[in-house]
Amino acid sequence: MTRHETISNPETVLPATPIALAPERPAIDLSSGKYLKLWQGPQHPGITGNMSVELTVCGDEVVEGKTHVGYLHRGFEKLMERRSFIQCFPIVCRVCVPEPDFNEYCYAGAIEELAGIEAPIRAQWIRTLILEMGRINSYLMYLGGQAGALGLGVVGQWTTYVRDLMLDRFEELTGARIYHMFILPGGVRDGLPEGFDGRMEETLREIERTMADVDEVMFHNAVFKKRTKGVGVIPPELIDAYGVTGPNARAAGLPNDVRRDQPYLVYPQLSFEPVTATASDMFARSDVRRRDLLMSVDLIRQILADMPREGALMAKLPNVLHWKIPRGETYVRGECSRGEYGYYAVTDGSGFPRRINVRGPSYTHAMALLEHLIPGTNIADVAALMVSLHTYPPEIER
Amino acid sequence: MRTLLENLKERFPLGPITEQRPDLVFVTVERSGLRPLLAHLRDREGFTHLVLLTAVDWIEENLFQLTYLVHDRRRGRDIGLRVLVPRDAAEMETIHDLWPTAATYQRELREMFGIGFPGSPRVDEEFILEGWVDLPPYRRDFDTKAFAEEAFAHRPGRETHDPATHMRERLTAQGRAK
Amino acid sequence: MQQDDVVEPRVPVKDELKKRTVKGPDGFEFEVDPIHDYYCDARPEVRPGSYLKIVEDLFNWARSESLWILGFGTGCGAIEMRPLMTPRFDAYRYGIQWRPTPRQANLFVISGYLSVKTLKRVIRSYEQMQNPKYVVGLGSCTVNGGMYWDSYNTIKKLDEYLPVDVYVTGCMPRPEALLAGFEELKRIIRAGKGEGANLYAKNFDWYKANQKRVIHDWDMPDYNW
Amino acid sequence: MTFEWIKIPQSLLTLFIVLNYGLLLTALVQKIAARAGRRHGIPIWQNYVDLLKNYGLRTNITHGVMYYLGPVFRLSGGVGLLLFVPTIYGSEMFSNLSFAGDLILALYFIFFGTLGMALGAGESGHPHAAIGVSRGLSQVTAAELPLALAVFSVALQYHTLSVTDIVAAQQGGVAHWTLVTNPLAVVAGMFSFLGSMMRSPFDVVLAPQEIPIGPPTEYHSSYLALMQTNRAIFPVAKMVIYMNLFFGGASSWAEFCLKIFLIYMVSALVGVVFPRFRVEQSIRWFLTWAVPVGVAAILLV
Repeated sequence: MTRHETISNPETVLPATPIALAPERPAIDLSSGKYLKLWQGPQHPGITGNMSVELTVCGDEVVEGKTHVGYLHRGFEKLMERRSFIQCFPIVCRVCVPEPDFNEYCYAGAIEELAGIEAPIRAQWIRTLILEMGRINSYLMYLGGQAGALGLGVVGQWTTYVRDLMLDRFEELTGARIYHMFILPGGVRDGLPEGFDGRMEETLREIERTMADVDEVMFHNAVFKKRTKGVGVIPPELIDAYGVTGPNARAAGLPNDVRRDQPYLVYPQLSFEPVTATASDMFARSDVRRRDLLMSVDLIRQILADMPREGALMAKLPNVLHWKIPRGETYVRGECSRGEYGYYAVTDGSGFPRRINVRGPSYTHAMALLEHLIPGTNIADVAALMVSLHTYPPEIER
Repeated sequence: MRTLLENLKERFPLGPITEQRPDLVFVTVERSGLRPLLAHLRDREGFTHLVLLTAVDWIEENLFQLTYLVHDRRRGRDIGLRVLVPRDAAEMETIHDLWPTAATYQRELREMFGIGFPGSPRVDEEFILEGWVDLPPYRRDFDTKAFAEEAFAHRPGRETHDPATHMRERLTAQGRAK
Repeated sequence: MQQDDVVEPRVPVKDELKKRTVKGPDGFEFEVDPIHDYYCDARPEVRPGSYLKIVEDLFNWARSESLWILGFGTGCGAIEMRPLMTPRFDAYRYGIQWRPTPRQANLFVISGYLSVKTLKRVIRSYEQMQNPKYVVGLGSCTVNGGMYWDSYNTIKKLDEYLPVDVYVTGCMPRPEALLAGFEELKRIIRAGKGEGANLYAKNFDWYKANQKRVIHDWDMPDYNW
Repeated sequence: MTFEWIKIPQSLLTLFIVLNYGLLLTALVQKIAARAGRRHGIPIWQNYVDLLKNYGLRTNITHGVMYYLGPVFRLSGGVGLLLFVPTIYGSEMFSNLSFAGDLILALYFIFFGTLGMALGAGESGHPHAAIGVSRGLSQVTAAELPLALAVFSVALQYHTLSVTDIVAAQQGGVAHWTLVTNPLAVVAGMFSFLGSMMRSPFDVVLAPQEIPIGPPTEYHSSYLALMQTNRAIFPVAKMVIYMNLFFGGASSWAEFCLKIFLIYMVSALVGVVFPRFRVEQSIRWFLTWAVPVGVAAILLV
């Protein structure tokens, strides 16, 4: 415990006050004819992925919202219990679709820790590179979604276009667009291909150009400001109550970033400062993500400049067919684009994990927090509000 | 972390302690001692962030292990509290008044493990599954493969290999000769 | 398939779906039966094409050149839908568009694994689409379960539950593969073989029995449109 | 004044030309909007194919009489609007039935389709349709206000309510257009035009991300095809009014096409780069920006 001195002014850290629960609302009498039940989702273009929000509306105002998930449940945590450690590796990335690499990293990190393996230095640099690339992808998707939810479709076109360029880099590096399966327990599958740096630099420049356009069209747009400022505010005192992490917490002024608070991989060797804002509304959240994206661009440049080009990529693993890991439990976390992503892994000395629990940031954001924020908003804002929390349902229900 | 644990030991009865990493400790506590300890950690020691609440099924010992992982944002450290509850009378005190978000975790545990949390809001509502009629699926005695084979229509022609035998047959000389 | 093979729902009906009496704001009392009030549950019928072959060919050409996809991302395949509709792949060029409501869509892309809970919604959305309608199964998980072959919550074989016109395999299929799948679908439609809706109507009992076997809380009418 | 029967086939010819032009124009504008998103966009004939497909669907269901009549009302609104204003100035053939109607009738027709649609969509029973209708009516009313003011201003300016006379007064070069002689009325009218075109920032009525897709949620097959037909005719008809009132009318089909295209592009280009207002925000916007301009236009005449 030495790092905490570096943490900025303690005023921003929340005092341990009693948690304010959502105010008790009078029971809603649906048969009074005053209210209307409205389902947003699962078949609804304004919903992020396959989930649904059950709204009770009174006029244009929403009085109650309930999140329903489970449409994407595949039972990963159960499936992993009947797969050996190396067999789990190809399925973990499928837990979260838009940013799959964090699953691979957290799983690999947890298994390495329990098995007492250390990934080689070069592999750690490549892992960091992949995670930052994935973060950019995820943010680009978010920006398109946030603009699209407010009817500004053209931003989605632009960001998806540059996201495709980034997917090309992924393809070059890992061979796949979406599910990369690159971060193995023990290291990574391969090094960088020849000429990767140059093409990456081109992609980053294109991203920066597009972001300048997005900045102009979206963040300096009077209508966008009008729709997002002061809407969907997460009060700072509710951050801990609802387990808010990542950009959502940073937009409320809490400099909470796992990359700096509990550095993993090679983050201690990179220089960056968590991006924060104070307003905690929809606009602040999108702005934090935009600046975070640009910070990731900078981080990738740092990584490519500093990373070692020679060295091992894989630690020596035991025979993976008979790989047994002694009894133990651990929790490995990382800062993904939506907040704290973590794997809680328990082993029991056999060749299979005893239990693996995925802690996705959307789990708290989309369930309890969204239900808390929805009452009192306008129907038109619900979709945008949900996007602004940046939730991906597959990681909620796994 | 050491001083913190010393402090805690003086005030609360703590069970076995595992120091997993310098910033991550797992502590076993009694079922009744959990709530005061969590409240103390939250209000006095700065562990304000409930990272996760989950369960592990130790079916051999007929126990569920509930893990409450709390995080101190300021100092970047975590404590995992393990609580063991018997499998056949699986019930635990709710902590949704300490962290409202815990209600979601408790709903999931209720559904996936069948652990009861009396008093937790909407705990008995369906969360992920719909129209589930079998054992809670995350319990170890629920066999997902058998269930899937029985419940769903399968397309014939799918082959499943045991990796160890498959590799042996493919890679070794006598395997290839066969 | 015999009638007695139909599985009775094993889960009791939810309270909010039960028949009840409601008092309106003006004091007027009326009865509400949520399951049957709102939907028509007449059996679907086989709808033959146009009488003249040349007219039907023309319509089939129009159908194939104007595929309106229902905006329902049922699984992880939905993530490749966005690139499909944006600059790199731009499926609009081929007459493929999104429609946000099932009423106006005529192509249902099942984008990946279907959990049982989603299957229920998929069936309802599918039944609300207008004849003729087409289904594309996307990803290996719709073909035989794929990665999730032993999962307790995903169906393994989509064509047991809905008539499928084209499968696009892969995990995850690339947008190019999807475009090729759409081209294949267009060929099928132009040849007059895209008769999934009629197939569904013809084998209605069989499909229903299959659907009810996995959906235990069947709390909707047998057919709603 | 005697009625000449030849007027009817002539008007139908106008209708036919406008329908085709509308179908191509909407596709073209969609293509141009797609260019802003770095795409190629739909083929230019896509609207014809969609229309044919929707007429060719085999099933349709109904929710009642009003549900049937909704699209019919909407279409008759568009057709009526088109037929009672002169499409081509100075042409006996394409001045349609404009001898019978004046500006007030045109204003009424603009609103007529919306009302019919509201009734039809209301009967479809879908909550999204109901919400869309309530949003649509309030927004259209707010958007209509500046247009009405602009129309009064123009009518005061030219001392007539007849569209033909207004166009006649604007002949003889750009300097005689209302755009130059009464710019405030034009600004108010164009604000209203943005609001009635159902494009961002005033498309909260349709808003696919919020209430997909508002009033037409339940419409399908041939009902939808009918509405698509109207969607090709109605904007053009509305723009004919704007063209006649503010931009000097058109004396040939070429001029007509060019002017309509340019007017359409205004709303398309604004729509591409703006997100949408919430309904109460858009009403407030109309009341704070467009209505004062309209009032000023009346006062200054």
